[in-house]
Amino acid sequence: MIPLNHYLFLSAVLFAVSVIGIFMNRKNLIVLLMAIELMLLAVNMNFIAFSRDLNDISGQVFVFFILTVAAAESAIGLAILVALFRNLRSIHVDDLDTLKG
Amino acid sequence: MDFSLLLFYFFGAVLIASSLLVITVRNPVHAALFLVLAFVSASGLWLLAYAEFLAITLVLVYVGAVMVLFLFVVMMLDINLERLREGFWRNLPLAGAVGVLMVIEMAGLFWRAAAGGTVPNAPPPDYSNSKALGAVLYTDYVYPFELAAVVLLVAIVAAIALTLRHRKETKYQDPATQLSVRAKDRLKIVKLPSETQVPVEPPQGSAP
Amino acid sequence: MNTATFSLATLAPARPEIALLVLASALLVIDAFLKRRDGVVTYWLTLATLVLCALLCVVTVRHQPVTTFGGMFISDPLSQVVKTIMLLTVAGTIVLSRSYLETRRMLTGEFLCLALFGAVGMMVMISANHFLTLYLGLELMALSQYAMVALERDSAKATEASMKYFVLGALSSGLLLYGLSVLYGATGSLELTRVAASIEGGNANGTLAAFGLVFVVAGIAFKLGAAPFHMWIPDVYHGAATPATIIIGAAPKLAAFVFVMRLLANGLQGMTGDWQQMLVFLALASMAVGNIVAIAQGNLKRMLAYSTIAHMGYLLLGILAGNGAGYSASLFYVIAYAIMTLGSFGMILLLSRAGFEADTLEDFKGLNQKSKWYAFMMLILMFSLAGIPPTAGFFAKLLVLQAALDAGYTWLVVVAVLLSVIGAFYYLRVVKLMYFDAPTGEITIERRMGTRWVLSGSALATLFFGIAPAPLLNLCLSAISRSM
Amino acid sequence: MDLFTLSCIAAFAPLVGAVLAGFLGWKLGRAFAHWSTILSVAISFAASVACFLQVKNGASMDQSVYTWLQGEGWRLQVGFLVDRLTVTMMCVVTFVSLMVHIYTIGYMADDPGYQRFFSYISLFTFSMMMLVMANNFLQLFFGWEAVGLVSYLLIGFWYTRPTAIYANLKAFLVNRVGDFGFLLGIAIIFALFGTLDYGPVFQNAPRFVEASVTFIGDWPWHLMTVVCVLLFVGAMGKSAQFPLHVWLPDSMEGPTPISALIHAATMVTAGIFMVARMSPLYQLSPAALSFVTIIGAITMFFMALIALVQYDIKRVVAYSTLSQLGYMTVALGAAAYPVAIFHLMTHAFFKAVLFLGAGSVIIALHHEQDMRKMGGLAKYMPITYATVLIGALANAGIPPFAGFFSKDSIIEALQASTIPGHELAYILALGGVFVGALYSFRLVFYAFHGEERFELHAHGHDDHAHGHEDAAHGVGSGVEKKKHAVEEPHHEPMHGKPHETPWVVTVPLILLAIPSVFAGWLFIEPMLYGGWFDGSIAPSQTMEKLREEFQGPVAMMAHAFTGVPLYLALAGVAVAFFLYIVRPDLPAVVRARLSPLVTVLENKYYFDDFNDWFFAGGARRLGTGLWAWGDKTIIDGIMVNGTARLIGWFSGVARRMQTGFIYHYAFGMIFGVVALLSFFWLYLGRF
Amino acid sequence: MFSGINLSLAIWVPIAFGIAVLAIGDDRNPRPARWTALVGSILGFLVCIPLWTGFQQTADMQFVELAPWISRFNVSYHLGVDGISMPLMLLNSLMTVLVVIAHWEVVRDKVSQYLAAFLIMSGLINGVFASLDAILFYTFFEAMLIPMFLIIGIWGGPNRVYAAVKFFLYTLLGSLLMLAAFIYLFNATNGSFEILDFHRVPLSMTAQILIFIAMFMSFAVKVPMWPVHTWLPDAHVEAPTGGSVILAAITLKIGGYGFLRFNMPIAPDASAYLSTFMVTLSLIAIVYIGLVALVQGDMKKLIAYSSISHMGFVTLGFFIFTYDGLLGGMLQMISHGFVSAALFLCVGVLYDRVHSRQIADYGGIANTMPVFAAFFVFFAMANSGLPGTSGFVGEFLVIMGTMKVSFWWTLLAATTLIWGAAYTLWMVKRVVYGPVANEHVAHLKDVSPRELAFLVILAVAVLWLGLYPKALSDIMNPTLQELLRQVGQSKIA
Repeated sequence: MIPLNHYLFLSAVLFAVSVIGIFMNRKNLIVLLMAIELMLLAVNMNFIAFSRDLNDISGQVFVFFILTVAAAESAIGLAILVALFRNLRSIHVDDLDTLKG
Repeated sequence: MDFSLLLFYFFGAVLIASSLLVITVRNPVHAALFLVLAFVSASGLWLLAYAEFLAITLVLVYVGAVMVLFLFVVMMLDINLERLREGFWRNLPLAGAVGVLMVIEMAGLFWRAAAGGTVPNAPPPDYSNSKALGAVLYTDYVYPFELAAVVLLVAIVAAIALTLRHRKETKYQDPATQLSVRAKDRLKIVKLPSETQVPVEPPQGSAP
Repeated sequence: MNTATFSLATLAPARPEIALLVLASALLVIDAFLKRRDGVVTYWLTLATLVLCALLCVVTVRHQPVTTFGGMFISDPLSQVVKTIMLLTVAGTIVLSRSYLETRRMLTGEFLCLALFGAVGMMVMISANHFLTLYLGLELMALSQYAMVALERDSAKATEASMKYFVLGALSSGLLLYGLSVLYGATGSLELTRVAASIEGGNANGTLAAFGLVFVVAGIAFKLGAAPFHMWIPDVYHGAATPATIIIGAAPKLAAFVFVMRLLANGLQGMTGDWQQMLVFLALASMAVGNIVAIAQGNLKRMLAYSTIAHMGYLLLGILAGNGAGYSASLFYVIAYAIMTLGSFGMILLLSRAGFEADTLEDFKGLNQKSKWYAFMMLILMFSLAGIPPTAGFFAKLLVLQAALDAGYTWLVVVAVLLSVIGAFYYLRVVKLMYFDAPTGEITIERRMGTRWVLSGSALATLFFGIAPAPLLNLCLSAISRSM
Repeated sequence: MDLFTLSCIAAFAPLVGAVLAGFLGWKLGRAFAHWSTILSVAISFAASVACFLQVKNGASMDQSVYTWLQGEGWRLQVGFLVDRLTVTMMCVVTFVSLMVHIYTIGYMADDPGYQRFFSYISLFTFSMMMLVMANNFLQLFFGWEAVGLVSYLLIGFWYTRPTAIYANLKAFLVNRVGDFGFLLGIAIIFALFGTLDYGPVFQNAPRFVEASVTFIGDWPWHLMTVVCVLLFVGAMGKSAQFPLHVWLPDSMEGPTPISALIHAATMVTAGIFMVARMSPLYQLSPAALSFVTIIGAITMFFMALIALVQYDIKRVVAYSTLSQLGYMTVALGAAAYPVAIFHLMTHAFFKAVLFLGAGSVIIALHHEQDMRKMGGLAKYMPITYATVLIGALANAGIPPFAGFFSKDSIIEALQASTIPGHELAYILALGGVFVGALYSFRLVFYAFHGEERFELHAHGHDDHAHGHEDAAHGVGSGVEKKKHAVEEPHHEPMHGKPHETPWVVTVPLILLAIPSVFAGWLFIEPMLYGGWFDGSIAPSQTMEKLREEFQGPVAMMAHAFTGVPLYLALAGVAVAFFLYIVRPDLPAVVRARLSPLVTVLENKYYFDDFNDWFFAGGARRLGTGLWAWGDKTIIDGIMVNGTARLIGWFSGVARRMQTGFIYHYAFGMIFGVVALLSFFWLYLGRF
Repeated sequence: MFSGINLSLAIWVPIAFGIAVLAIGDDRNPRPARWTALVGSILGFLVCIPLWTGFQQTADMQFVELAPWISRFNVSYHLGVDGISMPLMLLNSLMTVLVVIAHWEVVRDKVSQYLAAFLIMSGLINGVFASLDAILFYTFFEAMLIPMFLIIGIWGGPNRVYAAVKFFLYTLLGSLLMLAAFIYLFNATNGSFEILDFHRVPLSMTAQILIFIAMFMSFAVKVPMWPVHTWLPDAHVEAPTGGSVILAAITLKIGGYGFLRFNMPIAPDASAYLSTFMVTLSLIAIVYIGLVALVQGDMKKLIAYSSISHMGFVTLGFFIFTYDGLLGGMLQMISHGFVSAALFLCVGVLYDRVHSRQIADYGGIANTMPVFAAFFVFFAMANSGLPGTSGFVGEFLVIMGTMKVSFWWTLLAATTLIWGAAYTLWMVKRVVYGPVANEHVAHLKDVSPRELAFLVILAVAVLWLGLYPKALSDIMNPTLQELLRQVGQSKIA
């Protein structure tokens, strides 16, 4: 059987990877969105691990909702991306720098 | 060590590796595919944790829907792949340092904090994860459930509002207007007065 | 668990939310079938909806706290007070923005409905008693806001702002969720009251809890806009169309405050010692960054954005006192702040016209010569933001400082005071431009009465609450004392 | 009438006059101005005489008029002390003042500021009365500064003359330096006695004879000495003692009546009066007395020397005044206070005569003051000549003129005194006698004898004419004033011969000459040896000695022929006669011979240059330095604007952190999280 | 009449009229605004008269008004005056009248706002002096900045913005620290903002010193004491005449008043402990600033610096802890109110004609403006502390008091006799005397009746105070003795 901390360790690493992905990514906004998905995946991993450990279903319910919201989020994110692309003809992260200072 | 642990390590390795590739590969399409892989292996891990329903949902919803959406967008926007790699490694040192520090702190913490946690024994064989979820979802969690619906509604509204364009050049017919048309809309009888000589007034205030 | 069907009685506490949700959805449909596309009908209906829900909230202000939906939803004086003010703020925002939106063809059903759904989200947040509802409400609010920012589709600035907002917002909710998950693991529950109980009872994993707390605080700080989680604020405030800016800037701060109350003051009461120290760090950073960087801004919206960051720092001063007095002080502060934001951004709408954004400081030059009255209104607002009596801003500052000092953070208070002197400088600059300088461009005052009334109303309200703060203060005190 | 009422009348009548002349004069015209003031001063004089008679019959008064200010345990009042010393001064002051008032009618006849002038001199009389009649230090200080103010206004009376307004500023500031010390003295007295009334102070003073204070380290200072010296610093300012004498010569820029009234007869003697008044204190401090002696001695002799090289007739008299003040001071120093007052009185008369005589000459020559442009006036203006001659004789100390008695008494007092430093004073005094005689008769011979050096021109009377006609316009009409102000001083060539001045000028001369002759003879016995000042001036053994030696005025004159001073005086006269009548060419030779000494004297020992450079210039340089460096550079530049600039710079830097790149923002957030984590982990050791 | 609400009237009548003036304000036709303002200011002065006539000569607060304001924090609308504050209120109301008279033909730009600013400020200042509740005090204290800021900034000279902002931030810095001190005291008195409770509450030495410094920051800036004085010359030079008058005559007094009302009674031990420090600053102000004033080429700057130097006497008098010193300081404040106001008005009179404040642009105005010259010389003499004028009384008493403490302090303080005379009369020499300097001066017109009016009023006041100061000291006596008693006893619990 798999001890809890294995899951937690895994999710921690996954979380870190996704975060690094977010702030080291200077290229593609889409990949940014993907990194966010990864982050949520790590969170879910936590919830599931805990819910198993606590033997409590509510954690899994939470995951269920996170999945829902994440779907909605990515929908809106991509919509914004499209709108942005129409204006900038680019989804290059470095091009989003008209607002600064 | 037992088999499940072995599986755990396998899926875990795949998960980490694919997630790393997601954030590093050049081509967004590949990234999306690696993300799919990551999700799949994650669902495997969830199965190991007795969360069958969510594991299935993950594959269905994500791999089936979200990732497709991603790919669709990637395809739709013609992105020039040349610029996409510049300066990824530029600020690696600092960022990497922070990232690593984060990993150490979080992982290290978990390793110690949750260590020796009693490994729960497997649920009884007649246990159905989906049943359990379903039981609470529409009773105790009806309120969040409704909210989730609203969230999705907002997502729909937003997505449409942001992306739908009424192109003026495209011609389309609107049945409603076609039905509600009246004769007077088609034919207008205008009454013209007979021609009369109007005295030409001197232009006033026509100063340059 | 019992699958007992709930009677309508159990829905009673959620009356306003349900009403708003139903009406909003209805409005969505109605708007779709309206002949005229200028959205005026929808505009009035939206206002009606908001006011109606505000009334529904007001009637229950004095009730005892009640929970429903299996303890996920709580309706207590605090929530009802804040909801009322929040809804009115949103209504005010919409009235202010009307002609601005019209001239830019943005007064559409989508915008208004998204505003309403955002309001629903805030209400859910405010009344949440459960990690899950907190999260859902937050997301509901956030998603509609992302959309509203981006709704000015043809503006590169707006879409860029929205993209930034979205990515960072997602990141922050990721952090928050991660924290929640860890807390869940540490306490074994998602419901705030039980979480609190298990922490109090000491049968929670303290280490994990503290660890989760860090992430939760990070998420909260983002929503409030406290440094170093503040960086989205200037860009988004600047990039978004001014009405959207107000929608993001005014009402959500109220919701975010209650959010903080629920999480820290209710749920994590037992860990007050821990989060106090974190909030000290955040407060200090926010006051410093906000006040200092604001000086260098030439764009009023950016300047106000930075001032927001600073104000959130002062708001935290009250919260980190960790007692009822402090909480009520912060509540007073956030309410005053919402009103001031409404007014100060409203000035931009007042001076804007078709094809002209009055959002740089230069645009306010010599306003006094054009219109004594509105210059005076702006003067009140600026001095209120700077915390000069007799304005609400002064009492807000006074109260939070008092709370912090009472909690023994003397040095922090002194630093806060010194920083607010720096802060006064850039507010003074606006006054200087309006009164001491001669107008450069031509200044037009928005002709619509709604805009003028809401603007003057908010300015005069700050003045009124500065001269007679007692009623509002008592309201805050009782709300907190009867909800905590 | 009781003494109180009389003294009030004496004091306040001039004030009324001044107010009337000042506020209504420009409306009601010249006659009103001079009549109102002259009348008021006459009343004051009469009241003074009445007081004199009552006091002579043993009455005396120390009564307060009203309470000025009251604190816990103390009460500052305005009040009058009328005793023999006071009445003496009152009579002298009001008498001379009255004379000057009358004289002014003539002297200022063609001046546009006529009314202003009268109101000023009446105001002066009032201030002087307040000074001499004070029964407490506060009021004394009030009068002290008030006379200073009026002298400031009067020196600068012709305010369009740069020299005049320079002189009056200088006078006021130098006096302020003196008052600075004076006020400190008063403050110490207040701190010691808790009151400022003379009575208690003088009573309790002996308690502090032994008292001493330490200012620097533990060096003990005799308390009374400190007090007396500080008070005397005030006297040095007012009575123009070295080194605060510098203002008096310049003050001759004022109209001549002022020079007579203020800078010869009355105001400058205020210091002498004050010290005499404070004699109970000075008696307690021999050290202070010898300080007084030495200062006086220096002034007495060295200022007299300067008089020798002056050509401006008024300045000669001015320096002689300085020297005479020196005599009074040494008399004080020798603890012969009555003698000082006696000399003060006689000097008031004969110096007034000299000044008014000089003034009369100046009128006759139409405001020509340079003696080199005079000479041989004796036959044109006999009255003036006679009076000036009397004044000169008195000044030189030739018996039986008033000056002789007072001056001789001073010299004897110096002999008799035991105060350290009296030997020096004695020698210098003898020198002073010679020099005094010399410069007085130099003046007489230069101005009234010898060839006539004034240039003769035709002269129209127009000037006088419109001088009068614009009297109608009065002070109010600025333009008129300006026209005149610019014309001042009149330098019209004169017509025909100089002629005797009108009666308003000569009458006062005569009236003042009479006491210059007889005052000494008549008053020496009662004033000095009749115990007149007992009770108002502290007794001293010097006075005892003098009283033993004195056998009446006649004997004194007889005895004079056996003493040195008289012969020195005669020698002075003789030398003057030889140099300026017999051999008028010699002075030039002498000057050439002694050129270094002469230059020093002509530059007044370089005092003015030093003061201008060191004090005035120094203060200005210091001020500029403090302003430029202290205020502008350090406080404003570095502290205030520096902070502002720093914040601005910091803000500029900080805003550059807002790069606009999402990944930086995200990094910021993550950094925050990591920071918090590390804080918890490492600092709090929570995990 | 109005017994019981005198103070409220003194505060709110001017403010009400100020708002009225704003309301009827019309820049094209300022006459109604002007007359309303005049009526308002005179009424404002009249309602202050009962304070003087009905004043009992006791130490305790009088005309007290008490109404709850923010009951939750025991903040109350608590008014009352004693011998310290009442004369200052009268002074303030009188000055407002003069300012309104003085502006008449001079200010032409935004007249209604100008007058309203002054009236409102007058009311607020009365509030500052009358309030017995710390928060009420602070509210008035800060609110007062706003009109002053506008006055300097709108009607000021070329460098007005810098001056206004400097003035505002300087004062704000100080006052915010004071606010922190108030809050601390609120907690220390467990829940009271009553100033009189502050007086009673025992405090540790450390606390006292911190509180003292916090409040010192606030009041020292207002006084202003060296080295936080540099805002004053700028503000004065840039402010319009009326602004300078109020600034010099009243707002500086608030600093001195604050020391008496807050620092000394609340932190007596700290005051004693820091007295040497305070005295040192005061002496620096007297000597250093005296010298600086000497070299000013701008009349207003010169008077501003002389104000700093004179206020140095006030603080000196306060912090030697002798009765004479206290009384002297108070009298000096009142007198300086009259004298500096008069001098600034005089400069204003000249400025309105020649539009220059530079001494170099004048000379010999006595030739063309004899009456004015007479007044100018008179006030100059008062400024240099001539006996018989009000300027003398304060300085004299302070010197008397200081001598009881230290000879050398007295010596330094007394040098002001020399500095004061030097810088004032030197200016007089260059401005008033001498031949007519230039065409401007040649065509000067003498004072108009309007100008004569306020000059005469001030001259009378100066003489009255100089010849019979007892009238004032009788009012202040009990209060000051009580204050001295309070300061005498330690508060260290």
